[in-house]
Amino acid sequence: MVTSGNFWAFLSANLNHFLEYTSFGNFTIGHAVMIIVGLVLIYLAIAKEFEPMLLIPIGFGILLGNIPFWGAQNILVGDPGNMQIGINQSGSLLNYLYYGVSLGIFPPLIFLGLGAMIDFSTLISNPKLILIGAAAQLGIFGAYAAALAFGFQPGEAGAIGIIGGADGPTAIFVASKLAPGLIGAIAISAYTYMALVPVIQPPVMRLLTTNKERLIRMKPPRTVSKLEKILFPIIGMLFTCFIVPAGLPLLGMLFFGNLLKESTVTKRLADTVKGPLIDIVTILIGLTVGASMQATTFLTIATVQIFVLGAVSFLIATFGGVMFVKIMNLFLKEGNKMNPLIGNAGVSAMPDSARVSQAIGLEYDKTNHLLMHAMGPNVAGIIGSAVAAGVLLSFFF
Amino acid sequence: MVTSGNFWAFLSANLNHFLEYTSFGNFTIGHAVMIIVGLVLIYLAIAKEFEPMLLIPIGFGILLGNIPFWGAQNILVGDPGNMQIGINQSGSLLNYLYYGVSLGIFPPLIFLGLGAMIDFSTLISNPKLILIGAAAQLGIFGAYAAALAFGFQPGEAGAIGIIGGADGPTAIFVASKLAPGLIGAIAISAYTYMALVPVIQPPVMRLLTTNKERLIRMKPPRTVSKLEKILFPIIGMLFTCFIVPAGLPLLGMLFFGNLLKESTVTKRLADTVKGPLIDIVTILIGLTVGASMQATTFLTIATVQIFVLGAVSFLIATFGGVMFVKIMNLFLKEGNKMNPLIGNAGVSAMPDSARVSQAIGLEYDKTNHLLMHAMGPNVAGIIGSAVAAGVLLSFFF
Amino acid sequence: MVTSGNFWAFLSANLNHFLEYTSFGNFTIGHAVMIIVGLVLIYLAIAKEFEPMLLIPIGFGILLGNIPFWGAQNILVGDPGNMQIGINQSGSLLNYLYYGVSLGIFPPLIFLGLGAMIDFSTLISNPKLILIGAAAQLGIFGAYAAALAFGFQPGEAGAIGIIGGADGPTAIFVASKLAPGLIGAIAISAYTYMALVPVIQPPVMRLLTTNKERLIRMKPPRTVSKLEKILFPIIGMLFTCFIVPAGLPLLGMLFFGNLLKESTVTKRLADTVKGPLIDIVTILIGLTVGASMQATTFLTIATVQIFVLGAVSFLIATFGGVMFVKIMNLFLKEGNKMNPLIGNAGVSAMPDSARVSQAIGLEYDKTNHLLMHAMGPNVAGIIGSAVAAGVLLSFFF
Amino acid sequence: MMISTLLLTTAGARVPGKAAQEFSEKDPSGIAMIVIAMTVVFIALILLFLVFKYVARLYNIDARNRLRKSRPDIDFSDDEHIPGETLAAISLALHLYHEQMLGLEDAVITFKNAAKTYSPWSSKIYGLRRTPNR
Amino acid sequence: MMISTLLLTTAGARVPGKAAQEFSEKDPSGIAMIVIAMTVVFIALILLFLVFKYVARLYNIDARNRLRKSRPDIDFSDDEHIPGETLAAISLALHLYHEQMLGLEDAVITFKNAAKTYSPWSSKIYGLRRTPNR
Amino acid sequence: MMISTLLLTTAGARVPGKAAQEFSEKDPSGIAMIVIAMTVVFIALILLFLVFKYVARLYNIDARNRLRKSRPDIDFSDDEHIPGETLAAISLALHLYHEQMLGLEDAVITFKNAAKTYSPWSSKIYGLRRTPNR
Ligand code: NA
Ligand code: NA
Ligand code: NA
Repeated sequence: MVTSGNFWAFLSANLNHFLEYTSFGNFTIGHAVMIIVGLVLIYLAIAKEFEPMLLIPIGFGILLGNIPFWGAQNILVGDPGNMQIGINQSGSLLNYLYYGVSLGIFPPLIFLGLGAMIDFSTLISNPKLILIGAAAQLGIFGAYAAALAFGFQPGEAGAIGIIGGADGPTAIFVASKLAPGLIGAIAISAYTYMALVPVIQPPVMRLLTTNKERLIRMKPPRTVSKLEKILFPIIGMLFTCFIVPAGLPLLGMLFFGNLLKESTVTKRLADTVKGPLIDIVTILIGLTVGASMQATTFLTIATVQIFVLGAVSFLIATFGGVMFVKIMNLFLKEGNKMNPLIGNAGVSAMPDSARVSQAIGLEYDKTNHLLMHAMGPNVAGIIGSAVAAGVLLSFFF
Repeated sequence: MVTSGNFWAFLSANLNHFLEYTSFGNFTIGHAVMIIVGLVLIYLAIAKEFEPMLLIPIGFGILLGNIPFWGAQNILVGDPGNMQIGINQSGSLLNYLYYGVSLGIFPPLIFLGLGAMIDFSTLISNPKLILIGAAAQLGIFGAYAAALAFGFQPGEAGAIGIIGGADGPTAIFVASKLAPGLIGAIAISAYTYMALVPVIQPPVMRLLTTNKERLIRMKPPRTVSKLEKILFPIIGMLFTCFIVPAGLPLLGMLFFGNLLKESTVTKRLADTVKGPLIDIVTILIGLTVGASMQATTFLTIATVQIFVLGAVSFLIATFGGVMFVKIMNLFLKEGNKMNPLIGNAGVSAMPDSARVSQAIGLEYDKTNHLLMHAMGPNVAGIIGSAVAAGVLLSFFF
Repeated sequence: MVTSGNFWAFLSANLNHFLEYTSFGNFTIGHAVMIIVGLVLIYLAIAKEFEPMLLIPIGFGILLGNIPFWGAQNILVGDPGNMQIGINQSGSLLNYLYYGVSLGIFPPLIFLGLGAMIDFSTLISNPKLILIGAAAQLGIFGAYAAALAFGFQPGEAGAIGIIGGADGPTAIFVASKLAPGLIGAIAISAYTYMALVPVIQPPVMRLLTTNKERLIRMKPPRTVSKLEKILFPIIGMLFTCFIVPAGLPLLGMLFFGNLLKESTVTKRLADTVKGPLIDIVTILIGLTVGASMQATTFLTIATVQIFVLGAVSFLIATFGGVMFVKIMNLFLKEGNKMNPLIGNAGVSAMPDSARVSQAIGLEYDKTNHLLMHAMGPNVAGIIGSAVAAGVLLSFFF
Repeated sequence: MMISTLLLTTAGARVPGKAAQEFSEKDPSGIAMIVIAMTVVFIALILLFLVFKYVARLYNIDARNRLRKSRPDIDFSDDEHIPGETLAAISLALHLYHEQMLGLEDAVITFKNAAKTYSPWSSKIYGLRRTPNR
Repeated sequence: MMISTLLLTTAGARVPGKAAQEFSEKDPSGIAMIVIAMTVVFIALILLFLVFKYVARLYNIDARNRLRKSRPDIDFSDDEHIPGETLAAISLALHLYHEQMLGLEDAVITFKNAAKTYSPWSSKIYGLRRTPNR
Repeated sequence: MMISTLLLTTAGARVPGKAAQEFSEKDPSGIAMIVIAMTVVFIALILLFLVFKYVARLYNIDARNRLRKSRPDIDFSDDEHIPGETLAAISLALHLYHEQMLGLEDAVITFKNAAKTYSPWSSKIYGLRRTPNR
């Protein structure tokens, strides 16, 4: 036993020592800024309902990832100062969970569930719409060129460009392979602009279209047979993967999920992949992507540039989609022409961009419902950006 | 900047180069055949409803696994040509998911869910039926001997024999331990013959039974108490695992799932293992087993032999089950005799073989319902083949 | 072919040899005792409904873990005698599943689901109650001191003390980090005393309170706004993790789950984490913790000591909670005083200890319902012991 | 670029137990295997059979005794099979009924799916349920 | 104390394919990439377009022929778009209805949650449903 | 035969921090630990207590002010506890009701299980729902 006097000295020394372990002893301004970023995302998710399924996990993940702690620099297995707290420390919970992101496992699983949710009917009913989903990928490669001009490495530029695909899992997947350090910034940028689609797209759409074009009425889609719906995921997977095998993890899972749904004999499997499985993966991907966003890597010029490039890519993508419809109309005979106001929907950002088409369309003709027609390019845009992702991986991986 | 002339040359050279990356540049006849096999399985699953929960994932997995791509032979981590696409390439999605199969994790998890689905009541009510589930395992060891005669190694022969157990997860589990290279062929063979049970078994059953035997009426099963149902998985696990500890992963999980169900106090756990958990594992096991089936390993003489041996094992198993009932009848007094038409159900192939018993029984006596009696050997057959799997693992692992 | 005489000799030799592989050839008294322990737990779970969700998986896990088998000492990868059966053998199913426990992944996932189940309303409505949840942690550190006196190492003593937190996942998490060899004994001891809360707590509560105190009526809680409920998990996580970053895996996941619930915009995610996810993890954690309990490590003096220390910690914790309310009452003005019969609920052991408060309260005044007030300390106790766990990890990890 | 990958060993050729090696040499036709293996399978399931035969007997005696005590006026010796046959008929009926229900369920599902076709799910993982308030 | 950890390699800098290296050197502005990549994306989706255009035609011919055979009295040339427009209207209606339902669902959930507030769940993982019988 | 296995390191004895080592030597009885640890636990929860005490006050003031503005004719000073007590009673009632429901639910489940006993699930993983059309 220590003597009483010594004891109190020892006690206060140790309590003091404990304070060094607290976040207060390891706090920096960077932590504060990141925590505010996390809180803002949570606020937007709840109060404005901006992508709550993603921004709440990401926002809370940012909070978790920016709790300051002692020994953050000790990241190796068995390192004496490694307390297994931070996402970069071997043996920590967040570190284990993040392997789903860094190994590229979570995004394809989300695509599996997504495939089981998507209805490709309008696309099958009017296959021309598929091409709009190709045209809108101009945003990806336009942003790629812009990113090169900003001085990013080619692989990084590709990962940044994919923001223009308006598809979270695709962006995270490509970034995990080509630019692991930028995953956080790319994911946040992608989700931000997806949420801002109703703000970004309308001016571009109005600028590029004439009044006459905006009033074009499109033929209602025909009813699609069950056989066609079953053939679509099978043929879709074979054709797109044959052209771009590197897109297989995303395209394969997307179409597999869709086959589980459309076959109708595997309904319970489709229900599980679009239910518990996608929920669990969504939570873990959001939380860990958020936690990976640290002040040192996130509060950089690169992040600002990525946000600028994200805006560029969305603008170019919208431009590409709308202009492509106008060009196609030159070759289509009267009665088959398409309303260019559905061109923006090729970006995907489902289902917001299709709703933008509907809203702008109604502004000019109260009885011209474009929603259903815009759903076609909308789902085509998902395929299109997964193909584009495959192209980028082929070149730069 | 390159000069304009150079630019177009460079462009066409690179587009050309890109074509080398596509599947068209890496296509072989083997890929074509395998893709057709996959399409046929999907067709059978949807149009004929042959095991859709399994054949759709396996069929689509075969498609995924046979998308030709450049650099397929580069399978090591960090290998420059490893594009992380194929199931054999370290770092690819399919490669990670396949660990659930190759490490023997998925099949026991399916047994966990299966246990939570099975009702052992008829078996408990008439314990003699358990022995039919033992007799039908003759198919396994008969096919083992035949496989040895075909020149397979002992371990491989054991894995092939297990097809006669008519139980997919057991076959995949044993194959993953004893003959990893044959998993695909063994799984497809097992599921094929399970689907063909209504074709294979009736002739054997008719051949081996007399008209008098086919008309035997069995005592209706007594009501089984809750206590007996709870004791069954506990005692069942202890006794079978004590005899064959190597069967523990399968038997332990099967009986554990059943206890979760029968205890009634863990209903929500039983619901989850027979719901989302078994669904997720079913999807992943099917998809990856399918993707592991490549032309080079699947389109071989060995596969043809495995299909022949599969048929042999189902025939012997049916023979074993029916003959065993006839032999038991020699020792049973009038009124307790069993109808040998339920012997085929010992193969398991649940619930088809029990339905075959019912259907053939009704042919000879419109009021003699054998379905309930056949459910006993049916579930006993699952236990029997898991025990047989344990024996094979004890000898050859 | 061997000759007939040789054949039978060979056969009997091999059948004999096979018997050596059975459990009968490897049986010890330790196996028998452990199997009885497992059976008793299953009996208590089903017949007495003591924590069935946990004790059935743990009990059955003990049975699985104590099936004797040949070669149990061969645990390394590729070791010829490693049959991949036991939980300690590399490559076995149980060994793989146990990584969720030994790497500290499962307990935080359970906290995620738990957070999505908990309602912090009463706590928010009357924040004083939070402090009772702090006071009851005296049990943890009291048992720590007692364990030191018994001769345990400091880390082990901390892990044993956490039993007094009355929270299974916390106990397993701390034990996995500080005393992996004691996980089984600590888990069983924690669950035993949690089930015995209605037996242990009442005498202490009666001893420490006067009749006048037991009749104190508390103000009914006010209605809590949605905003407060949303702020609670965010602020709760930030404040507790800032003080004790080492508690982040538990506290972070607990509050994250709660935010998923309270935000209301991520209801489907909350439903999944408190449904299929927590079910799957509960099954796997229970089964493997059970299977890790072997005679050699469980049937020891240490286990007996751990049970004694567990009782000590529950008694001290109850003492701490009740006495703290009495002390607080000295500083509270009439009308705001708290009934010390809710002090015991600070131990958590949810919701049993709150029910004990209600039951004892009704004994003295048939109209004084304490249940709602006791729910506050009850949920505060979960936070309190996760904080205490963080303190222990900070000191001893 | 740094790519993380789980390291996996495909641990070199496992050496099967010596006994097993010998065994397959001495039993090239597999006959010994069939005899031994079937014996083991039967032993395992015969044990189960015996236990539950005995349990059932205990249970039957017990149940009858209890019934006799409570209703001493009824003869329980023979009519025991009547509830069983009824049970069988009911089970079969329920079974067939359930199969019909499956068909019905499919119809309901089809209807539900039709209604959901353009429901608000999102490619941004099904995230946004309503248009953001600009 | 022994702590198990999954070993992971962050396999050193991956070497991008030689062609890719060269490519980015020869195409610093990214123009070639845009042309090649958009070409490939279009090829992939044009293939899909062609297949389903053809499939649709087959299906339409087939459906009309069948209809003509069964109802030779009706002219199918023009009115084919009517069910389509109806379909669109119905879909939209269902869509809007579904959105309303979501609001309703929220209300129901709120009520349910209120009821469940003090339901018997357990910190010991939600285990115990009733007070043990002492 | 090639067997794949995940490689795991049971990384050798972790070295606890030097401070911790020293600490346990200087505090063999654990008293210092109790004092320090309980202090830390209390600091953490007192912080939470203070925040929510303050939030609650803000909220109360705010709520009352809003109510006063909208219904200036009513005195809000005292009757605030009435809805609270009602709430408590309702909660308890719902709680007890919910427990009863659990019992009821069990009965329903039992019935459902009975009906499902021979429903068409499959050992081939519950795959086949109908007999294949021969
Ligand atoms: Na897109
Ligand atoms: Na079988
Ligand atoms: Na506690």
